[in-house]
Amino acid sequence: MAQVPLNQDQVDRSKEMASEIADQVQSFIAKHSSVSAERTVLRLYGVDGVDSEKTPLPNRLVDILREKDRLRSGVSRCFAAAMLASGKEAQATAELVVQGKIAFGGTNGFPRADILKKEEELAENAVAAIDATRKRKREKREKWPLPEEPWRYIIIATGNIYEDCVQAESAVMAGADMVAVIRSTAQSLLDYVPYGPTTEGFGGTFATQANFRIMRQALDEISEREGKYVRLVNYSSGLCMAEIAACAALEDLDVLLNDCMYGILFRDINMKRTFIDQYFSRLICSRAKILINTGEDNYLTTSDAIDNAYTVTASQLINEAMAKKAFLTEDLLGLGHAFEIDPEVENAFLYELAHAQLARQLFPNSPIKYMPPTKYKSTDIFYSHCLDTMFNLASVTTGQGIHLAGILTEAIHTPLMQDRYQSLCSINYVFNIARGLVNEIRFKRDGFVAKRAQQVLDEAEHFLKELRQVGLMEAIAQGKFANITRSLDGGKGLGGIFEKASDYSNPIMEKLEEDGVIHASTND
Amino acid sequence: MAQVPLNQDQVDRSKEMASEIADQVQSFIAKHSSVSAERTVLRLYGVDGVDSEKTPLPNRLVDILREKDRLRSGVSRCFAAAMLASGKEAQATAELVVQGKIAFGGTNGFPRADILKKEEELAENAVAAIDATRKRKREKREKWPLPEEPWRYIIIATGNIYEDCVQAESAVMAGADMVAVIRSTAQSLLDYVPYGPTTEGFGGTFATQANFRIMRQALDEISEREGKYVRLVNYSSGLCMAEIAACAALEDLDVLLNDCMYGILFRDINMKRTFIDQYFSRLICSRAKILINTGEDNYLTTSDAIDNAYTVTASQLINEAMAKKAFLTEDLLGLGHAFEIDPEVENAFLYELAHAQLARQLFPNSPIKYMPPTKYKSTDIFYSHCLDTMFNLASVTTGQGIHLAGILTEAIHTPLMQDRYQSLCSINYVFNIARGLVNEIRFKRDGFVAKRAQQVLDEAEHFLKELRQVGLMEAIAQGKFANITRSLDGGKGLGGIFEKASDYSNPIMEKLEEDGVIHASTND
Amino acid sequence: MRQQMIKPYGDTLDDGIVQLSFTLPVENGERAKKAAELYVAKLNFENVSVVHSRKIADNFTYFVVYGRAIPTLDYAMVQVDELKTKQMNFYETNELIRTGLRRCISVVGATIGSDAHTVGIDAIMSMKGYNRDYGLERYPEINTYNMGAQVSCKALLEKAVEVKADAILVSQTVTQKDIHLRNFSEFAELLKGKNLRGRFILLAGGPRMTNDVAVQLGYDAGFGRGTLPSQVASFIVSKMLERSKG
Amino acid sequence: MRQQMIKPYGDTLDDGIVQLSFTLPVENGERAKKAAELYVAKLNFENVSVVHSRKIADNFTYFVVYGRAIPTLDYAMVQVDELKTKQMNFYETNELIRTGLRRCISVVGATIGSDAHTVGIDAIMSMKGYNRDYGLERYPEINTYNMGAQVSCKALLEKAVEVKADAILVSQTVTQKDIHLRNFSEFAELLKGKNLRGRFILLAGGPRMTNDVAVQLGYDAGFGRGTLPSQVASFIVSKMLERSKG
Ligand code: B12
Ligand code: B12
Ligand SMILES: Cc1ncc(COP(=O)(O)O)c(C=O)c1O
Ligand SMILES: Cc1ncc(COP(=O)(O)O)c(C=O)c1O
Repeated sequence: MAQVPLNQDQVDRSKEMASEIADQVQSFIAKHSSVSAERTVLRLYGVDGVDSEKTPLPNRLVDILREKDRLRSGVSRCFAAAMLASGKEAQATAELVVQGKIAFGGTNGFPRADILKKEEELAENAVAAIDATRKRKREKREKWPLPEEPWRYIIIATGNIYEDCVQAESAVMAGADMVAVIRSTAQSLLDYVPYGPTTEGFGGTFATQANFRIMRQALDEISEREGKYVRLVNYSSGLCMAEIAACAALEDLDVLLNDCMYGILFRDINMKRTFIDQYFSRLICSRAKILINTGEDNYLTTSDAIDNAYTVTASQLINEAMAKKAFLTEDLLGLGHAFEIDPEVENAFLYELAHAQLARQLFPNSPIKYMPPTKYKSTDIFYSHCLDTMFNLASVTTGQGIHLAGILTEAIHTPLMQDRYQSLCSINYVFNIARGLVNEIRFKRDGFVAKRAQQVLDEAEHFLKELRQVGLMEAIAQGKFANITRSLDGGKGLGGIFEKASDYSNPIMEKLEEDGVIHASTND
Repeated sequence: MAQVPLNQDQVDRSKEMASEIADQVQSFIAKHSSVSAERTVLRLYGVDGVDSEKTPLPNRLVDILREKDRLRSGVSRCFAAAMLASGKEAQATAELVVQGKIAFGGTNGFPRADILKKEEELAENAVAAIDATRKRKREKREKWPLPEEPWRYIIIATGNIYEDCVQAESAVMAGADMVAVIRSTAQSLLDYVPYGPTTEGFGGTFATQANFRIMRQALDEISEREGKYVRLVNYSSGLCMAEIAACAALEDLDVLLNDCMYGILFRDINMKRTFIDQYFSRLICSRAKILINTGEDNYLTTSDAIDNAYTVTASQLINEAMAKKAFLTEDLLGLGHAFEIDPEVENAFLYELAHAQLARQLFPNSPIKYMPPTKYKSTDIFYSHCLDTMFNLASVTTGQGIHLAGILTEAIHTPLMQDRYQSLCSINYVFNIARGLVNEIRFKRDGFVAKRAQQVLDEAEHFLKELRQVGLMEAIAQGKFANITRSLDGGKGLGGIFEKASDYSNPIMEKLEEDGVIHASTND
Repeated sequence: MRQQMIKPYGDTLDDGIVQLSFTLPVENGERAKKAAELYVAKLNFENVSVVHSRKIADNFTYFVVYGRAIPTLDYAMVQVDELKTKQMNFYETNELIRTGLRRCISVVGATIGSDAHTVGIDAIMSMKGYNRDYGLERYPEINTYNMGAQVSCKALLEKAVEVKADAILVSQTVTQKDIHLRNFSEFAELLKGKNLRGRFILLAGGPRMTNDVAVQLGYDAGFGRGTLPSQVASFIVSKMLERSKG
Repeated sequence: MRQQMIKPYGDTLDDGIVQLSFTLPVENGERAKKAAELYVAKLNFENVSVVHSRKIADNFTYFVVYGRAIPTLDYAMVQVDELKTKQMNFYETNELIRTGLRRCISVVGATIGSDAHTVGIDAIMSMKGYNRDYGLERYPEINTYNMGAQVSCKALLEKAVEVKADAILVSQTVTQKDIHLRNFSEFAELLKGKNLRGRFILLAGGPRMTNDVAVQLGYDAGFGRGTLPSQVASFIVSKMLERSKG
């Protein structure tokens, strides 16, 4: 396989620095929780559904505790008590609470020991449920061989979940290995998870547990027909990272977009909130063996892809470090980057190869997620189709893991069914005629590609040094990432975080941390 | 520059064999001439125009001599005598002959010496005219820098020469460096050169001297505007190879499609006729410094591009050898090949790279002509556009000289103006982003590409051995080329050849042979 | 019969979305874009968006446009005369000739007119065939005479008569200015003129050919892009049996 | 005014050739192809050739079609209200503000609604600007307030009032289901409702925006793909002078 010479010490040094940077953040995370983290606990305990105002019950319950200022101890213990009081299932209990039929916020008069026992039991069931999804997925995957990398990843975004199923079927017929249902614009800014099947959305379809289920079922049928397991992807970024992770786990999703900084930088979500939530969401992903995709590609859509290449590398290293703190194994890290260099730049393709090669070599065990050209897509769809074709070549030639299909109408509208078909035709064509190229060519020593890869790594290392010094949060506040400035206490969702009280309890998190990494075969 | 290891001895051996094969044919050529060769002499002496039946005067005159069975001595001497008789210019003389106003076929009563002197004078003027075009072209070219290779070559085929000019302008605006006006179907089977500007044709526009002039003029204007010299291409293959070469030379054309076997194999023209005509036509091209393009690509459109790759190589070697016999220098040899491998073949792109690399390295001083995918073009224009994009990459990555633009509608219709624009967008994009790749990558030693190139060369060498043994003409008769069988005395135009009489005279040919190679800078 | 109204589908049923590209003989600019929009509206579109416009020559502008087509079509009313003969393979066909016709059949083929494309007719007639489907030449029960390209109608007919052909295969690839239609008809007319039409099974083929059109031109059938030799063989044999019976 | 009838150009004047691609909710086959042909005929085409058809989902077929468009358009009748203000550069504009308006001007901008795209508005307002053309922030005579994306109409207006903005820049990138039009109008309505419309120069922008549409929506001007900051600055200043005069 074509390689650029990288100095392993420098690589190790950089990873070490990234890990130290993550440690600093982790110590903050450990002391805090958020409303959505607590809602996640309720969901995993079995609370779902909405009230007459369409407010999800998990939100209602957490809000009750907040008003009573009892949230700092976590929702788990009070809810366990309430269940003892109701003598009913979680869902029924939640409804009674909302109806005000039972007290919520204290021990409901039960001895501490009983409540702890109940919590214990709830947590075990919750974790069992997550383990169950992992096993179901493994069985399904084992029925069929793993697709050859790069995996062809297609996005669906009609806004209507049923229409999405039709499009997904079409995409899989044309060769897609993974299907992502893009969310409606700004769902990431909602401080709750919408409920039920939805048929209206802008630029995407709402991420709801019901929609997850509907699409997963559709894909299972297609999988049977096409004789290959099709992976389902959705997005956990935003104000509900952990909750969506929970819903996704329960519905056997395979992949979640999940970045430790995307929400901060690109959705102006408060950084404390994001760091707290991403941790719990990633704990769930690692237990459910949900592969995460990070969003480094976004740096390049907003700022220059050559000047800011190093931010991508640095962010990948930080995402990796933080993911490991949440026990995610390397095979579950779809670290992101993109083919976004201005096509007017001479030898732009050589830059792209250098960047792609660097990502590939820095994370040899991770399925790198490669994003297609978007920013320089033209409304001349024929020209844009050429950009994607070259992107497809760059991907297969540098052995990327997850290949997002570039769409010829990128600069115009969200993909039509035929746009996706045309895109996959190009991918299938290029992958087939150039599969062997990766093992056939060598990059010239001290050639353009080698030099460029080294330069980016140097810049990234230098940047990490800086970050370690000022600390990640402060660095973001100073606008060090893609010159986007986010203050420590600015952005959305700050109000939703709190410092854990001494008696704080979240037995699910405890259990996940206690068990740590779940060792198993890659495709489990 | 990326290279595959080639054994120079083997290369020399193969070129030596090709030259021996050419010698055999050359000895046949030396003894023969054809009606079109004789008409060429008349054209260069200044005879043009048509009679009331639209029959060109050169045809009328040659036919007169044929009927009188006086052609075997060549047309030159009789025509010189006729001119002495008329005391007029060549054109006026020809008209008088046709009107039967002066005798044609003998000495017209003039002493041999006077006639020889007249011939001498006519030949000198003829050659001077050819030298003049060479000089005119050099001056034009020197005004502007040579375009970077590969040169972007576009075909025009509206059928209407004036419409062609509009399309040519558009193509040049989009970046074309060379413009070819494709001929109407089956012009190559006409035993005369049509006359005057034409506005009707099928699949192309008739090649007439007037059309040459109209397009050359249009391109000169565009050249001025775009600040670059645009090369004009036409086709000399067929029953009038030498005549068209003469017309092309007189109108300052830069390139002619001119292959020593294309007419035989792909137009079923008699092989003797073809060999005779191609020689004289190439003598004219070398004197006028008209770059020739050969048609090896056609083997691949009619038979499998992997199995028959060696025929391409063998034919290139033979075309080179025969061209050198006509004093064409290597810089004037646009030897052909094509990107025609079935895209369903795994690693088809690696095969293409190997074939392109071989052609490039076998003829380091010649501007290899690379033809785009055509046979496997789909009527799905979006898919076809991807094939062309990869072809563009193969071309720039292996440093080809002349790059024919692939057209996304290849499988549908002759190109629309917008088809050509879209094609050039892809070329410009790929050439710009991947220019440096050729110097950046290395092919693995004993890798797929290297092995494949060696295999094709071996097969070609073996094939040449065979050809040398049986002789080229016999080999063609046995269907050794792309299993197309053409008998020695079959095909069109056999009737038009004759053995030269002892007193045969063609002072133009003599002079061109005498002077041999015209040494000058590449771009002259 | 129940109606079945259809419209183009972009990403929602009946959204009518269609992609267009074309060139207008005007200079690029706001007015040119407006012209493109109005023109596409004349083509029965609404929500026309001219997403791209670019000068490609003096006074010529290239456009990429998306629009929502307004008309609906009743699919229930759409009929084609598809050629319906059961598809047999190499062995079945030869067997049927032996048992059904009890004699070898002979087939003549050519590309007529100035069209020099032989790959198509060769694909049907040569040993090699097409897409791993044997050509007629390989059929033991079929004698083939492939005359190649640029054959005159007269020559083709003479040959057919000479070898007592059962079927004549005519190929046309060049379609510019509908020359293929003219050539196909010319040959059909020639047969009629000589009262020989009845004697042969007459097939037309080429990348732009459809059975529909061929039948209109007076041929027994037409075959387009991707035709397999076995389809042609099956048709000829079934047709011959049909005739021998009726 | 002399007529100027135009038609699409393929490779001959008025040949009318247009390329289309679309999907129909039917199974691929001869009948599907016929349906595509008939449908395109309903779109005012003749010589329709369905060159490609391919199944892309159960009951969905993708087509590539060429046809000759029948209608002609009189280009002489095509009018657009192009925005006509003389384009000034960075220096000219600043100079004109100093000499003409004799005070700094202030501009507020935002992407409203749930649209999170800021690159467009940033390209106009930020220091960096777009395509080597300085953004408004760099103009010494202009105070800019870029509120970023996902800003509510209310918040934007409040800011404009607070900073006594002379001009308000509204950006919209997401156009699905015409949400951008709804957002643009919502803001325009809000201004009218509060009788504040007269107080500001109101500009709309985004990749799908045209001056035509913006004016219809009640904005002073609209700017589309590829707009340069200097164009926007020139417009604002000229407009202000115009108002101060008249
Ligand atoms: C190969 C080729 C050539 C070769 C032909 C070699 C040869 N011996 O045939 C060469 C290089 C010589 C050539 C030359 C020209 N070509 Co050409 N050529 C092609 C090409 C690339 C492929 C055609 C082909 O072989 N297809 C493969 C065969 C197997 O498919 P097929 O022909 O459709 O045949 C199948 C079916 O149609 C059916 N079928 C066909 N015939 C018949 C008959 C019967 C009875 C039946 C039952 C079935 C049947 O069965 C076959 C198997 O499925 C096409 C572009 C393309 N990709 O289609 C251009 C193309 C056909 N050529 C074209 C042109 C214009 C020319 C030239 C005129 C250009 C020029 N001026 O130089 C010349 C001159 C030829 C002439 N005088 O007619 C145009 C035609 C445009 C049009 N629609 O009118 C095309 C479309 C390219 C283009 N876009 O410009 N060409
Ligand atoms: C970059 C980008 C993003 C970035 C945005 C980062 C950021 N901070 O802005 C990220 C990755 C975050 C993103 C996210 C999404 N995006 Co987005 N994105 C793009 C992309 C690739 C480029 C847009 C861009 O930056 N263009 C460059 C700028 C400079 O051009 P511009 O916006 O046209 O601005 C110029 C002019 O319009 C004008 N202008 C613009 N505004 C204004 C205002 C005024 C007053 C004036 C005078 C002028 C002016 O001046 C500018 C300079 O010339 C486009 C695809 C494309 N190539 O166009 C998709 C695209 C716009 N995105 C799209 C979608 C759907 C989304 C998502 C909703 C998808 C999803 N569900 O995840 C999300 C969510 C965003 C949300 N909630 O709204 C769609 C929109 C489809 C549609 N037509 O409705 C597009 C077209 C991609 C696609 N084909 O699906 N996106
Ligand atoms: C990490 C990550 N999360 C989420 C998204 C989707 O955006 P939104 O937050 O609007 O759903 C993206 C897309 O760019 C992403 O990269
Ligand atoms: C050498 C050569 N001559 C001529 C032609 C053009 O064909 P025609 O002889 O029909 O003009 C070609 C095109 O393939 C060619 O390769």
